[in-house]
Amino acid sequence: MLSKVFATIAVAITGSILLYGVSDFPAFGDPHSPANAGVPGSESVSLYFIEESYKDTKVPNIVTSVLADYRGYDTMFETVVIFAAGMAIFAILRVVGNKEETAAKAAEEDSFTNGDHNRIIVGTTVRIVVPVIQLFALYVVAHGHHSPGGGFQGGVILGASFIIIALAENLNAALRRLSELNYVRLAAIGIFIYAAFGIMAQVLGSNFLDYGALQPIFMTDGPEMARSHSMLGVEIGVAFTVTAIMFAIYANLASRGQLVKGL
Amino acid sequence: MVDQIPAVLVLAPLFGALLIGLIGHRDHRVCFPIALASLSVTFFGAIAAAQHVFTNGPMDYFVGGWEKPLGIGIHLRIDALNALLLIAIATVAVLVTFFSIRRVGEKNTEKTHYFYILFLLLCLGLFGITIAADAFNLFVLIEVSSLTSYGLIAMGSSRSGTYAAFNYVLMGTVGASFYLLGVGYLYLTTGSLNMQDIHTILGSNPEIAQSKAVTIAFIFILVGIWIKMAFFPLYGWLPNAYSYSPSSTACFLAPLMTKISVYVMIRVMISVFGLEWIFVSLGWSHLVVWLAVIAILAGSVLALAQREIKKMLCYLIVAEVGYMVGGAWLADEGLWGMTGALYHILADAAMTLCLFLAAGIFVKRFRAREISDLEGMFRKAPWVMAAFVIGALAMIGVPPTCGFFSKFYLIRGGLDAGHWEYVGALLISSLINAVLFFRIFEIAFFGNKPAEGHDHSHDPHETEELPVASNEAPPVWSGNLPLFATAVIIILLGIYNGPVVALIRTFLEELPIVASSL
Amino acid sequence: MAEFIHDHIQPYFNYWVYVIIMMIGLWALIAKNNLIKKLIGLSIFQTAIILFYVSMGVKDGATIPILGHHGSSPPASEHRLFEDLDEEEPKKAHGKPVDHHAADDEHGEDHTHGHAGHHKTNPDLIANPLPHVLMLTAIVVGVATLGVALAISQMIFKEFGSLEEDEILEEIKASASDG
Amino acid sequence: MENTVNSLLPVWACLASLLAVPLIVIFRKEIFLREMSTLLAGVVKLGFVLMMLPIILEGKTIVTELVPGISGINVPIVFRVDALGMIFALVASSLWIATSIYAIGYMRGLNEHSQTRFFAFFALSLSATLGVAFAGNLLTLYLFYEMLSLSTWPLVTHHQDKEARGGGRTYLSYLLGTSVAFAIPAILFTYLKADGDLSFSGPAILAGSDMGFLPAVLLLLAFAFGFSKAGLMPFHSWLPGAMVAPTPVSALLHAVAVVKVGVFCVIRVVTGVFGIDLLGKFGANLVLCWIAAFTVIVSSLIALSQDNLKRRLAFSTIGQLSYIVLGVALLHELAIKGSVLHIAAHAVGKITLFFCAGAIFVATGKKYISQMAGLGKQMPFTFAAFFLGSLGVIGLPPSIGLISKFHLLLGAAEAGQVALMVVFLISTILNAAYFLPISYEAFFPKKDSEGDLVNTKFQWSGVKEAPLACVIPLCVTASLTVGLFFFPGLLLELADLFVGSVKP
Amino acid sequence: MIFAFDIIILVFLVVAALISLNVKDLLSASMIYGIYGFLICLLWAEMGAVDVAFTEASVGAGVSTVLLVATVFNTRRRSSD
Repeated sequence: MLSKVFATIAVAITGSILLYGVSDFPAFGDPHSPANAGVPGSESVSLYFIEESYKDTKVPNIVTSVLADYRGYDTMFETVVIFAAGMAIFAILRVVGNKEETAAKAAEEDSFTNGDHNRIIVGTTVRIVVPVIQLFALYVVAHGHHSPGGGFQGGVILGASFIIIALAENLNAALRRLSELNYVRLAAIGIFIYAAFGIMAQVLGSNFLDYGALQPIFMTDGPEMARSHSMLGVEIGVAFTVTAIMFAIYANLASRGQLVKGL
Repeated sequence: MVDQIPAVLVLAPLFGALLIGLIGHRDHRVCFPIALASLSVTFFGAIAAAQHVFTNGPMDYFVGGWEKPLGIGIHLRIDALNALLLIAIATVAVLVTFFSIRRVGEKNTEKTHYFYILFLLLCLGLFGITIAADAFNLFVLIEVSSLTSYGLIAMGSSRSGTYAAFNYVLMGTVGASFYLLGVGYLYLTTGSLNMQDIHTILGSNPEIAQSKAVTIAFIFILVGIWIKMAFFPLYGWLPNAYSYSPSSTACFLAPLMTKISVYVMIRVMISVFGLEWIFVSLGWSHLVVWLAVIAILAGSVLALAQREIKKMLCYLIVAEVGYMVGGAWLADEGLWGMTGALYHILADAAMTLCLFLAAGIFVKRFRAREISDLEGMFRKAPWVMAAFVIGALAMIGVPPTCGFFSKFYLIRGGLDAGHWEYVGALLISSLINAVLFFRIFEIAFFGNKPAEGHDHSHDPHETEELPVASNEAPPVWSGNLPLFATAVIIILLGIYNGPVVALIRTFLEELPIVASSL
Repeated sequence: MAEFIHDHIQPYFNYWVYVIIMMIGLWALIAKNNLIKKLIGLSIFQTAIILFYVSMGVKDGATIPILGHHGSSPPASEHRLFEDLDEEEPKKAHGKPVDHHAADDEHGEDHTHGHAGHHKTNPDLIANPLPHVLMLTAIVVGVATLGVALAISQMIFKEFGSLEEDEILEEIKASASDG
Repeated sequence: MENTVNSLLPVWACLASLLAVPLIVIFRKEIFLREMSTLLAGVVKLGFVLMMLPIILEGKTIVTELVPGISGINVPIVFRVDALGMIFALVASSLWIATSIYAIGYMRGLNEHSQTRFFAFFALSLSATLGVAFAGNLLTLYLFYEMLSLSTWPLVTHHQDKEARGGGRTYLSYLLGTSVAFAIPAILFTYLKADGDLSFSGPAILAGSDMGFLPAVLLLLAFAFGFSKAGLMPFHSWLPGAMVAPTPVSALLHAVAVVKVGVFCVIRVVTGVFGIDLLGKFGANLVLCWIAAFTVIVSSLIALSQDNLKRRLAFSTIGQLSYIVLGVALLHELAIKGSVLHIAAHAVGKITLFFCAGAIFVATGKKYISQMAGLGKQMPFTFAAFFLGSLGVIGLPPSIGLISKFHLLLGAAEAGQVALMVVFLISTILNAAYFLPISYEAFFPKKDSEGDLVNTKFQWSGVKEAPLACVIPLCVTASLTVGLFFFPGLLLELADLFVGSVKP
Repeated sequence: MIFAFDIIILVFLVVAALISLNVKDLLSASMIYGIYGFLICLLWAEMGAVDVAFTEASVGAGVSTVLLVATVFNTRRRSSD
């Protein structure tokens, strides 16, 4: 009861402060609001992105170019956040059980036809659908330059395809495709790929994540295409980590950290 | 090479973490060397950066080379304000790494590498926060450090620890979200995320600076950071979360997390909004100082009521946060309060580390969790206790420890600003701390009194390693080394407070507010 | 009343709703007894902030921030249902030749639009990409937090056999008084 | 204004006992070596102090900057040896040697526990004492003042029993409480008032400042009560409480080091912080004078009623300390000189008395005066020394006490404070009243008509003098009391030098 | 963006949030949270934030819901509020 009173007070105060501020906002949808067009006397960041990002990076999707290049440092840490969350969940939940027992259980539930006959339909459907999903995921990763999507979304979809397998059959079936050891490695490798692009730029004498400096490696005409290529590489790195961790989080949550059986 | 240091500071722990992720599961013994190596790189990097900053001025680093116009890329900045803090973080990190040897995952070594990964990522987050000059980047790194600390706190938790960790997650996320909201309001009104840029825009457009949205942005950023630093009314999550977490985790989080949040607050105050705006046009200084006064008193009194050592220390942190927030908000003409707060960040990191390390050793070697368990500790572990005494004296504020000098500067600021209540609170809390710690000393000293007439002085301190010691127990040096190092640091930092404060002043004196009177 | 809505609610409708959603989340976060409910509240709270950010970047009549798809100026007003409500805005948007383009023209050949063969990007007609980028990150952070929090709540369930806050607190109290 | 000499001697003097601490700890198993290292450190320390003596006598001061200060930011940590510091250092370091010998005898005699800790902290507290003596500014003074409070706590609570616990608690809470509550604010106020300069060199810190009567009085009182080691009432009760300590501790620390540090600080504050001019201008000193006078009389009266010998000595100490405070607060040249001399005079006298009390305890286990009747025959040296010590403290010839008290009296007279002069006289009578009967009873116990002792409980057969290590030091200090009466030249010279340096 | 559409989704959003928080069955609550996620995803798309919408669809509606469901399965389904 006390918490309800407290909640109401907190909500009332916060809400009234926020609502009080709303009237001062630039109107919704105003293209000339400071957020959209900057304040007079200083250059607007967002206008710069809209106008210059294609020139700088040759990537039509402005969001992708900002995400992976201009604010690539943020995105790297976003990936690190995912990685950290995965590690935190393993650290909290993972129960290191008896390995033989695990293996025995795995054998018991080896086949999806074993026991539960309802799973036949679901399982077969999933077997057909999953490759399509994975193909689409790869498309999303690769086509992030031109359409919505990118490493993160693609990675989630790819991870979701493993989750679907786990849901339709059982967790072991999915874990056979992406084992615990491998998803930790995959996650680490993903960030490693990301950071490697940055470090390479440093080695070539520029700042961290300055993809333009990678021009000699990609043998492109100008720094723009080098940036474009590097972004793809970086997105792939993100996709690796996200795939691995999304699946890993599910696997741990669904099996209470025992990594057997699942839901 | 030197100009790449800002990136190296965060990359070294990152690569350490990744490396452990790749090979750590095979043999948990590789974790410690990797962690130590990567943190050493950061440590020397921090020193080199500080040296560079104090000779050549601030270092600006634009990730991806996106320098102009300001704000399109991500801007990292090392100046006199954070150079010292970087060294402090690196030092604490290295010391705690030693402390963590064989302390984590004693039950099953399978989780050891997760600990080190999270630990290194947490270091990365803290370094990143310190050098970030982009308001949103700061948020991302706050989240990196928060998520890792959730994991670290929850991973070894006891029964009630899990619940404390859950509360910590909720509070931490709300805090970070409030910060994000505040940044959103700033972006809405200024159209920029770069701190420097926002500062210029607010400075040159008074009508924006006076708008409600900017004030609300400030409120939310402030409240968000206050939640993160456990400032007075919002401190509820801290004591449980820290005291139930494993020693190595507590030893790292307690000295740094709150202090980093204080730094973020000061950074936001100085580099984003500007002190003039905060103190002159907003003029909430009195309100916040009063809150700080309550925080100091409440923290001290609550600490007095605790029976567990770690919990008591946690409440002391609440009081210490009050010192720093109050000091930063004193708004005295010479900014001595701010100086004191910044110096106290370093001092408090050292003394909290010392006390928590000692508390960790007590728990591990003597199973002493409560204050009453400390009976006779002076005899069982004279050296550990000696270091504990030094830490405690610093907490009380006895010269020549750093605790005295930080209070000295804080009080000077309080007197200059005419905030008598703050000065009074500082003195009262010193007295309470004195009572608190001397109660402990008394128990530790009087505990098991040897029989009269028998000279026990011949006892070597072999009793220091009690029967707890087994193969898996952490080696004695791994606890003692960082502990003594910290004790020495406390003294040195106190004796050489002049140079340190001079460095802080070089930064503060350039601020316009010092020249103009408030 | 109608006037009030017209002046104060309608132009800021998204902002009002974001506050409402945020407060719903915050209230659930504090007042709900079940930990899972608290987490749902937390997620709602976070999406409210995302809503706020995305609303900031909206421009009337603008298209998605991908060049070469709809990058040319679409007839912005054709989507309008409430023509009268914001007739000021589109005029401004269309009428004013944006000065930022003076710079572009000087460069001679225009990289920006070579891709899909149209002529000019009117920045007023492309949504602000920056909030989108920021919010991608925020979403990711949100799901990461949710995952960790769910893991912790599973641990809590393992320890206490319950996810109700009051029951857990009672358990803690009981075990504290025992020991 | 003054010619200074840069030298590391004060540092070495201070370090001599500090470096003994690890030695003592290392030799914790070799009792002989441990005790030798204590003694050696004492001798070395005295040697360093004596090496500085000629320089001081030339009228120079020795200055050593330990931690440099940055102008406008921090206060340096500086050693500065002047005549006052020199007297104090001489007294402390020479008496340390005597006390060490005594302590060895005492601790062995009683077979005390934890001797290593005892000697280690003893050495540590001596370092702190010298640090105070040599402090070159208010901050350094405060630093070592606190270090002394803390390092003496394990000594006070040495017995680790309930009584020690209580005594230790009182001890620390008074000393730390007052220093945090009064001294720190006072120092800070001075710091702000003086624009960051806390140095004792040159004119007094606040000499040129414009201070009203009330602030000056309040500041003065804050200092006087803040440095509560000086034992001014009402912050005196730590001193009797601290008497739970083993006697050597009481002897050196509570007759010499700790309490003298308190009055030393007050002298420094009056002469170095305010300056005679500033205080004299308002008559702010009179407030302090009367508090001190009150303490003198009241403590003497309390002392009369005490039966526990050590407690009586403790209250006597409180009174004697207030003499010194009173003298310096009179602001008259002669009175200040008297104060400075009384530091030394009281030190030698009181340490003798404490030594005697300890020796009696070692030999007989008796603590109460009423139980000591007739002991003089069995312990002639001890009680003879006790008699001489009492003379010194009372201020009767032939003892150095006479010289100092004479100066104090003269100073009071010349300052025109007849009332305070009367206070001196009354208290001298009281002193005599509570000390002389002890020796008298010891040698000439009341006998009934048959020539037996009235109190038959005390048949002192088989009681002998305390061990030699106890008796020798007390004889030495007793003879010092007398010797300094005949050869006070050095002390007078140093006192004159100091008075000359603070003269308005 | 379309104002009427905007209003409709926002209203639905509030409704979905409230239902999700007030259903006693946690599994239903999770599913309604998923619906909430899809609604908000629709809103992003409608506001022109396609990348955000894509992410929200995959994460907010997809993975978050699955994670919630996984936890609810492993703990208790009924809730007191």
